[in-house]
Amino acid sequence: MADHLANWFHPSLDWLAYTIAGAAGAALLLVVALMVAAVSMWLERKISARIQDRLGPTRVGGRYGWLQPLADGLKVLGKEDIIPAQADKLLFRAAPYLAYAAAFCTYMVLPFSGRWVALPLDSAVFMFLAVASLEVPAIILAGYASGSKYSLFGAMREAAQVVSYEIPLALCVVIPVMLAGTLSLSEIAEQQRGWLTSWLVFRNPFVCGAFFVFGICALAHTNRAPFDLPEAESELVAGFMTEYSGFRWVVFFMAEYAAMFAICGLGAILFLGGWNGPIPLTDLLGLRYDAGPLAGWLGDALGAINFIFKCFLGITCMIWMRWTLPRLRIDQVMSLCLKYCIPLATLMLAGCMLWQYAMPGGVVHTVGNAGHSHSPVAECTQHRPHAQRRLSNPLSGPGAPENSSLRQQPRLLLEATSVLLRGN
Amino acid sequence: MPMPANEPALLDMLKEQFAAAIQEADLSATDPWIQVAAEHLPAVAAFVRDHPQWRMEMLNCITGVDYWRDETTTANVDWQPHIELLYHLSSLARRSRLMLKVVLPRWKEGQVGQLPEVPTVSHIWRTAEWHEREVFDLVGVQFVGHPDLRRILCAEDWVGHPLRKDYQPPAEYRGIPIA
Amino acid sequence: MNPFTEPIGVTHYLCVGAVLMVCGMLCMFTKRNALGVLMGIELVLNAANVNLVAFGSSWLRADAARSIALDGQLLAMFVIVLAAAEAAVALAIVLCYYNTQATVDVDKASKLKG
Amino acid sequence: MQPESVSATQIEYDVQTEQMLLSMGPQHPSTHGVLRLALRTDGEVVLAAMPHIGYLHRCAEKIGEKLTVRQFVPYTDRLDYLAAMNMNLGWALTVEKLLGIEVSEKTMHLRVLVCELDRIASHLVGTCALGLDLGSFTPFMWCFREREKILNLFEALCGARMLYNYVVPGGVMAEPPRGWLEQCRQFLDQFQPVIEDLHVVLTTNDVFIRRTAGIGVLSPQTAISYGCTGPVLRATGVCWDLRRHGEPIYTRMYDDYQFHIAAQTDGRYPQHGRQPPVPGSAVLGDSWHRFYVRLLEIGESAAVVRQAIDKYSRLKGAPSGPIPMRTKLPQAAAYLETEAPKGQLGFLIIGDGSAVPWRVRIRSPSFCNLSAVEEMCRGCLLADVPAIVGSLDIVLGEIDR
Amino acid sequence: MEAINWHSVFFYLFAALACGAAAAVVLCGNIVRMAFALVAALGAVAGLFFLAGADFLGALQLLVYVGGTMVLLVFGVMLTSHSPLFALRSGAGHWIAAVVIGACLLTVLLRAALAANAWASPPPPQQLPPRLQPTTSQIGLALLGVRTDKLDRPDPVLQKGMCGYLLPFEIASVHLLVVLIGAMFLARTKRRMAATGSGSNSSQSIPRQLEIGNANRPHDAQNPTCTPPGE
Repeated sequence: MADHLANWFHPSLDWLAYTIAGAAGAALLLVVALMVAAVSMWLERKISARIQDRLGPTRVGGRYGWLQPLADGLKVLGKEDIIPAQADKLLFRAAPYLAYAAAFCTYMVLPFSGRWVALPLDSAVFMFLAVASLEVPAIILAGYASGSKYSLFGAMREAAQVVSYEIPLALCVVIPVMLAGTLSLSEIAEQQRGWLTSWLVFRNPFVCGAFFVFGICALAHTNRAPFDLPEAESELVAGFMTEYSGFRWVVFFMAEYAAMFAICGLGAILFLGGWNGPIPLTDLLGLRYDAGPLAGWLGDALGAINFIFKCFLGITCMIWMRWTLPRLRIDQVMSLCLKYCIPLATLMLAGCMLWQYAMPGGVVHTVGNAGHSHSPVAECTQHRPHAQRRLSNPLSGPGAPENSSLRQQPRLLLEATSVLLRGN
Repeated sequence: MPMPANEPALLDMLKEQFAAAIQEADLSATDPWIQVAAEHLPAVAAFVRDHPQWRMEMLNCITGVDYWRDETTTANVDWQPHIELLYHLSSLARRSRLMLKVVLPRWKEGQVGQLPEVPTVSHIWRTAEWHEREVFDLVGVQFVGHPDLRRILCAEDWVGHPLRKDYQPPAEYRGIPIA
Repeated sequence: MNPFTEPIGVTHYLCVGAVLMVCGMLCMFTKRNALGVLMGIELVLNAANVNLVAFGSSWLRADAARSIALDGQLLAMFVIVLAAAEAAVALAIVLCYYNTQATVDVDKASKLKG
Repeated sequence: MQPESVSATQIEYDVQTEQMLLSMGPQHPSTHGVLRLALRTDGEVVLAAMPHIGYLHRCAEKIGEKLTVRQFVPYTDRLDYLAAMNMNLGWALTVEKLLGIEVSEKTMHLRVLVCELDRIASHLVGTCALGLDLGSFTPFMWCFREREKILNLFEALCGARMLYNYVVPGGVMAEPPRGWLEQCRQFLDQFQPVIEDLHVVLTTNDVFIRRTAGIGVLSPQTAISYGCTGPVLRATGVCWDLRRHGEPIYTRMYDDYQFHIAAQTDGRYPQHGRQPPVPGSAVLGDSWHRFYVRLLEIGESAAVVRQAIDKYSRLKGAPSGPIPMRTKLPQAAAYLETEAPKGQLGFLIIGDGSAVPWRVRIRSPSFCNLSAVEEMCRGCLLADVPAIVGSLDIVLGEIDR
Repeated sequence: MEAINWHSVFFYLFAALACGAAAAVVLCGNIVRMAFALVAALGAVAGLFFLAGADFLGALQLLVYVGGTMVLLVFGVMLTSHSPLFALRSGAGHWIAAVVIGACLLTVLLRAALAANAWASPPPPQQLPPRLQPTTSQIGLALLGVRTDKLDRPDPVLQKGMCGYLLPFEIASVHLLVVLIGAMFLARTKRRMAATGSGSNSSQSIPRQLEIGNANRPHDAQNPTCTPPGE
């Protein structure tokens, strides 16, 4: 986009073109994030109402109350903005924006579709986790700066919770990364192109289990019930949000929904095929960029719809959980995450490794070619072109020697290991 | 069916144990009662709680009643001014009830403002702790030996004991007028 | 010369690193709170990381081939990982100290035995 | 400090932090009104919990000394405003005991009917509020929907939805309107599945069990010593219900009725087999049992209401009405306890020969139940405090009077 | 008008943020504010890493430092501070000595930084790649023992170290395990000794073990013994 824009400007104004392109992209993402928050809020109200035998919003914006989030937002904006006398004013003001920025910045690396990604980073998964973890200091900041004991409790709970769920979450994320052989979200999703069976969650039972653990940790990550301890209203009033009102409160609220969408997006890409539908519609219809830009764009749009649908499916599950389950206690959260999720995730990781070693081409292929396979490693490189491509990628630049040492990588590894062993 | 502890033997046993303490008693009434001297209350209470033929494990309620009379009284009553403490007990094991009655002067040694004193039973029944606080708060009886005798329903700095019959509500509390 | 139009070199990074380093040292000198000292150490380690990354970056010098390339990043990576470990141990020590001495004042930590 | 029995969860905490004084309430979402709990905490662990009450003190006993016994009935409504029928009944029976009145059998059946309906309504709030305290909002809405139906029935009966002034000394204020009994029956028919739903989302819910089982354990000895009554006492395994074990003037109302006392004796509840089983982690006298006892009592009360409808409609004539407004009281005292939903509600009336009592005393069940909170909360986690307070099902209107 | 170099602009932005926050760490008396100033400084350094083309490292910095270490630090602050606004002040003598030493050090460092010409000669913007070049795979392979970025090095001296960082990687992982166990062991104080020193809090007699939700204690053994009445 930036390059197209630059063509319209005088060369000396290239920087302006790039600025406009960057700002437009950021604005677009922001709009997406805000829309996501609004739709999620509406969904939350409607779904919770259904679960509780109510109707939910029915007035604002027609029969289904579409505009209720907007009305709520306007109402909250009109509220008095109170900063407690005991608060650390600067930090108190800064915290909600930091929280929202952390949630929002994850969208930066989240691919909505094949080419619809703000920053196609090579280490997108890692970047996602890193940026998402920034929400934690924001919450702690809010809890501390409020000058309220309830807020402080919320902050301490958040800190205790984060050290529990982050490890199993990361372990679960490692599994699809390992299977795909890349940290790039776009690449991982691309590898799941095809029918439903090519989604990573269906690759083997261990990934399926990892997806389950991922779901639990995602709930904990977004502070949603039954893990909403930092804002547990029954004991901590509203936890770290106790002293917030008006606009700043809304910002926290939107950060929660933005984070929900982001983590659901991560799950969708890592496990549920990203923007690829259960039926490879775009391939069947030929909606790819090699069939022309319009076809490619349509394919991307279709993919984005698919992806957003999956995200909202995840959000719906989260809402469903919230209105069904009571809240866990802090020691139960910690023991759940540390005592159950980490071993489970480790088991899934190990299981996945073994499975991949035994059947690198998947069950069907391995069983079908039982007689032909000699070396699992060889088969690995043979039947997983993506993995091969990833491995050879660093060398594909100009000047790289044709017969590189990379081909001897397994041997090198073995040598290094033996050196280590002998050294001891 | 609940049954009152109306066996005369029970009363005799009690009188034998605490000769001076039992002032009056009627175990055949609908609500059987024993009037106990104030200073012997804990001993009698512990006895009726623990003795297998009484077993009054539960203290249901402590009530302070201000029997008050002066020249302006219109009620047609004949009592001498005094305060009565009623301890309603019940036995779950024997399904019986008992009321201990303690008669106190309205003021200690007749000096107005000096609260009458009675030993606490909060170490015998835990529930007495709050009930005694309430009686102290509203009726104005000092429970000697109570671990934490503070007002419970009224504000900590409230003046007077509202359930005394001669209680005059203050005109205002911390600047808030009391209608 | 407009600094915003000039490209950035290794020197720029080194200057930032120097400032961070000095701030970290000052922090270590002046804070009496053990946690404050810990924060100073983190700053110093980060200053080193900035330099390492700058020396390894191929974007910051004209003769990019002579940079230490990935070595810089890898070293910085090990620094970060070990700094995290160091922070954990230091915090454990501080907590242990606090539990026995009821203070985190480093000036009072003059005994080896708790 | 040797615990009598070791509970399910034990926390060994090594990093000790500053103690903090946390004031829970009087404005707090989970203190069920204007209760204030002063908590001394070490991190998440509650070292001591001190209840402060009296924020809702309205001098009910003092007011009772100024009004005739008929005039005082609306004030009893305001004690436990979630179970006003039972409050009315306790007062009416005490006055009747003092005056030596006996009401007709038909009146008794009607009183049983409304009081047991009221018990269902009160327990619905009590159970779902515990769910709400643990962060489960949905059952709260379900229970309130059902309670609303009961309130509609009461509104048709006496015109009020909350403060009924219906059961009065001498009888009841009005006869049920035509078709009302049929409506009651319809309500009961559709009500049964709702209890099953509650069992699914709360009783057998693993998270709920983890949050309540083994929490706030009260031994029968401690409970009795604290004067805890009602579901709180029965949850400790003491089979004690004044509807069976009370004074004759009260128990004769229930003599003809078949119902079980929801208390675990000999290792099982009388409803065993028809209701979800007790989870292994639950300890007798914990929050889970208190909740469970209430749910069982809802079922028993529904059965009693069915019987009451039958018995009432079989009898001819009208229920008796109230005594005259300025009935003179004898120079005597009467104390009577009845089984209100929250526990044993006692009224003491001392007459001085005039129409106005010399002294009125209210023995509030929640007052005694709450006094045990200090004992129960010692050493629990902060998040357990709502689980304990919620399972006591207190109403501050009755505690503060 | 000369084209604005956004790379430079962002560099100055992050550099100013990093230096400012680092100064704030030094100058803040309040320990929690210090911690958050440190978060800002480390976050800004992560930005500088991105600008130097080290995307993986930047993310690592955010994840480990800002998300992890800082939570740990703030947790420590909250656990050990008597009140949230707790400060320990140093004397003026400390400050003067520190400033003098710091100024000397800064001079030396800046002189060193400005010394080499090669460092001060950045490449013209045209030479820079238009997009971020991925370093993730290279770092990963280097950790596994293969250096792919050194294959085209003209300088034989710089070509050394082709084996990568497998050994340090393994050592670091063992080190982390040791640290994990060590930290756990250290923080587990078995009992609290009598507080010496100033500022000791008064309550020392808290039982080490508390039973959750167990209120089963007999009240001074004076409870009534009660057998539940039968039906």
